[in-house]
Amino acid sequence: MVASRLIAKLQRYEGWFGIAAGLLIMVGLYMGLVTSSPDYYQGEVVRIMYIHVPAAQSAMFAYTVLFGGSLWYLWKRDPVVDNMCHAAAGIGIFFTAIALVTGSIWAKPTWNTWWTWDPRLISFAIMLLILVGYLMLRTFLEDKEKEATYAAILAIVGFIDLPIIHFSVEWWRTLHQPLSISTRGVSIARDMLIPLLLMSIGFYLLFAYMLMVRTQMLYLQHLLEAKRGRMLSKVHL
Amino acid sequence: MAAIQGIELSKSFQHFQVLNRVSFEVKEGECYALFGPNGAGKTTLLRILATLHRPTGGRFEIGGYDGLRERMKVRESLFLISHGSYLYDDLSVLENIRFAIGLRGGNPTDPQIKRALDRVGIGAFAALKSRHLSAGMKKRLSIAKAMLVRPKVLLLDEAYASLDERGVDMMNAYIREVTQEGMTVFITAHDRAKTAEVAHRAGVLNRGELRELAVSELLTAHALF
Amino acid sequence: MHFFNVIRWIAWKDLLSELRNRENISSMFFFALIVILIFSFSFSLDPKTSQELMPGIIWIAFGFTGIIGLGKSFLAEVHNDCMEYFQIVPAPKGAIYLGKFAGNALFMLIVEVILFPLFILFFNLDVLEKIPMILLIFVAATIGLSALGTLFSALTVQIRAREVMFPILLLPLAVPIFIGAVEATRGVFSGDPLPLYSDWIKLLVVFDLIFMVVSFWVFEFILDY
Amino acid sequence: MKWFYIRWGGVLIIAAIIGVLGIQRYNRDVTAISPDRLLRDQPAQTVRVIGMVEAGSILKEEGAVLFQLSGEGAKIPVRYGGEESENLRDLKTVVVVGMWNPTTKTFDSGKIALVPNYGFVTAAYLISLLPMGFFLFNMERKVAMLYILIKEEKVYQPEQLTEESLESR
Repeated sequence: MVASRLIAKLQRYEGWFGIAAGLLIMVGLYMGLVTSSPDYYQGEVVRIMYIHVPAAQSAMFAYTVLFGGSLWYLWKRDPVVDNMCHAAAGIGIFFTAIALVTGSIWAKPTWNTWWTWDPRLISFAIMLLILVGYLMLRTFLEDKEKEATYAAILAIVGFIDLPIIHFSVEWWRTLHQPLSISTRGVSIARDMLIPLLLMSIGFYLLFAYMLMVRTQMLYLQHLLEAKRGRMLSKVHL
Repeated sequence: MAAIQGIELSKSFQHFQVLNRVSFEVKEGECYALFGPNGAGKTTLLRILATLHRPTGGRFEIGGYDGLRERMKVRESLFLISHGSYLYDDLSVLENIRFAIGLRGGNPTDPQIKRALDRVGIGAFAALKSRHLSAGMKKRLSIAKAMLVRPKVLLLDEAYASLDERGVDMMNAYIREVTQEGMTVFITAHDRAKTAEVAHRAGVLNRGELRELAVSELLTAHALF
Repeated sequence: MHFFNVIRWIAWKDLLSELRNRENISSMFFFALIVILIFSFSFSLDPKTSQELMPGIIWIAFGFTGIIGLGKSFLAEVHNDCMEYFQIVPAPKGAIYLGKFAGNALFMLIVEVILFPLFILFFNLDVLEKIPMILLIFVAATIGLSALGTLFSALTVQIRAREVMFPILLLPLAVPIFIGAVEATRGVFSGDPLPLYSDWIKLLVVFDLIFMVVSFWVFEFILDY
Repeated sequence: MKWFYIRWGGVLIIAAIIGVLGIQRYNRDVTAISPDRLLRDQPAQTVRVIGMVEAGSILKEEGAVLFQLSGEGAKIPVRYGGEESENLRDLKTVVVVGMWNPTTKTFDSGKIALVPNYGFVTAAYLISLLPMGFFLFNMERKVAMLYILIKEEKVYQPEQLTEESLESR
């Protein structure tokens, strides 16, 4: 099948993704933590941005991959695509959690609170809940084919719902309490922009690398299960 | 003309292969019996033909319609009697039948339903709530549904399971009658002697592969698989 | 034509079963009643605070009602493998969804309409002339909740931890319904002019439309391959 | 499996180097002396002094700002000649960088910084990077092991036909 072959082909360059991601993140970390200047208002804590923003971006990217993969799976029914979706969800949870935790740590010194009912925070928390629900649904279903289809449906419905959730929460917040804390509009100086960009690209590449490794892991797990059960076809490895 | 045709059908559940390039053909008005050890894939094959599972490879045709692309047409022409009785506990036998056939677009009259129920021997229970039916009665009820639907192809999973002796005879009489009328019947079974009474052809499915069998072999062979 | 017949048959079946056992409506009703009682115990409600908390309490009660009722809506379908019959029956799957949805929405609305006078009684509300608007909000929110709930009920009904998974999947996605319904209800109760809260009703309607269409489309994949 | 260990050994070494660099930078930035120590030691080189701006002590002169910086007990007068800073406010804890002038008994400063709040930054980075490392490590280890397991696993055939099983039927 097309998807399996494509993924197998990409897997050959897996290592390069990992190396590129590692290098970019290391340079980004050095520039972000050492050479870039602290923010005029926030001081040193602004350095959390270099990990918070890329993590949030990759989390959203992970969900987008999950959405696209789910559509693809419903279209072609390729089990490898399903493995990829499963992997993307797992990694997505990881990045979402990182974004939430680092955001919370950043909020404490700047806004003097660990948590605010900011629309973006709420949307991210709900995204985390949806992804956790996705993985739970997968573990509770026994029929592998149903598991894949149902999970894909959940991912698609959730993806369509997320912008609606975001807008409704934003609307709700502005109604009750004009956003006193503006989370955007921090003008970013150039010596902050470059490490941020490096970290962002590095995180995207890291996500791609993780996705490949994890897809491979899930695929091999299925294969082993099948082999331990009953395998009539020849397994090509 | 072939009523059911399977061409290189394969099925694996994710990476787990059950059927391996199974090809066969059942002619119109024939009764084809499928044997095989437990877990050989008999039910899987039947459920693929019933459009419950999507085959991983190959294709099949029922009544000339492609089993994948023209699913709706295929579904119109076949009827499945399986482990599930497809009954709602709180509806009466009569209401259950009306609902099941109504979903197919049919609308049988009460006398018609009564007649079918009488033929399968549960006419007295028409007004009973289906939660009180025994397994054998539920199976008879399914046969009554098939009588009302009059499909082109009838698929029977574990044809004689949970039927008593008279039920088995009734089932065989029904199969004999409908095959003469031109209906195609595809069954899976374990009772060789009973199946031999009605089957025109037979096959053994083992380890995902299908072997054709003469009906006479059903009674004479030492071991089928 | 067949499309609408299928919707009718499914809704007829659900209503008839419900009339016979009253299982769903009564459990939904008493559960919601208990939620209201617990709330009035846990907050000492003077008229002013009850005005403020009312919308939230109403929608928490209705939300739990929905979880109880919607979560069970497909239970009858798996009992005798009726989901399988839905798959092989030559009927449009979207129509089956709409039939189930119609039944669910109707049950929820009935419970809400019975409960609402009790709310007025318990919390001393003055709402007589606001009733049409409130009904509109109830209908809009109930449609959205049942649209999602019917879909997720079908998704979770065949899994082991059904009772846990259903709310876990449904509630995060239903956040816009709860926000919209609570804000609109608050607007009505505090006597605001319509333009102030009409946006929330619009949100509910948009949500309803989107998820009716999406669920209608994806239901094909739940019941069919 | 060998390459897997080599790779992760490399990652570990790089992580250690980054850690050491980080600690160095932390020490450089965070170490600041109190006004009391400044008066006691009277160092001749550029130092960083941490303290609180005394309330009402800020005096604007031409080209410089004068204020008092208080420590635990002692106070020092500071003459700040750098560009205007909003951080220079009453009761704010700041770090002033400059030299002690023993003749005028004032601290000549050209730079004012906030107290580096490294705790939160360190926490954020450790909380995200360490689990990420473990996550990836675990995944790669599993893949490497699965390859070995799959190669070793025999294809299991149910109901193998043998003479005995045929006779027993």
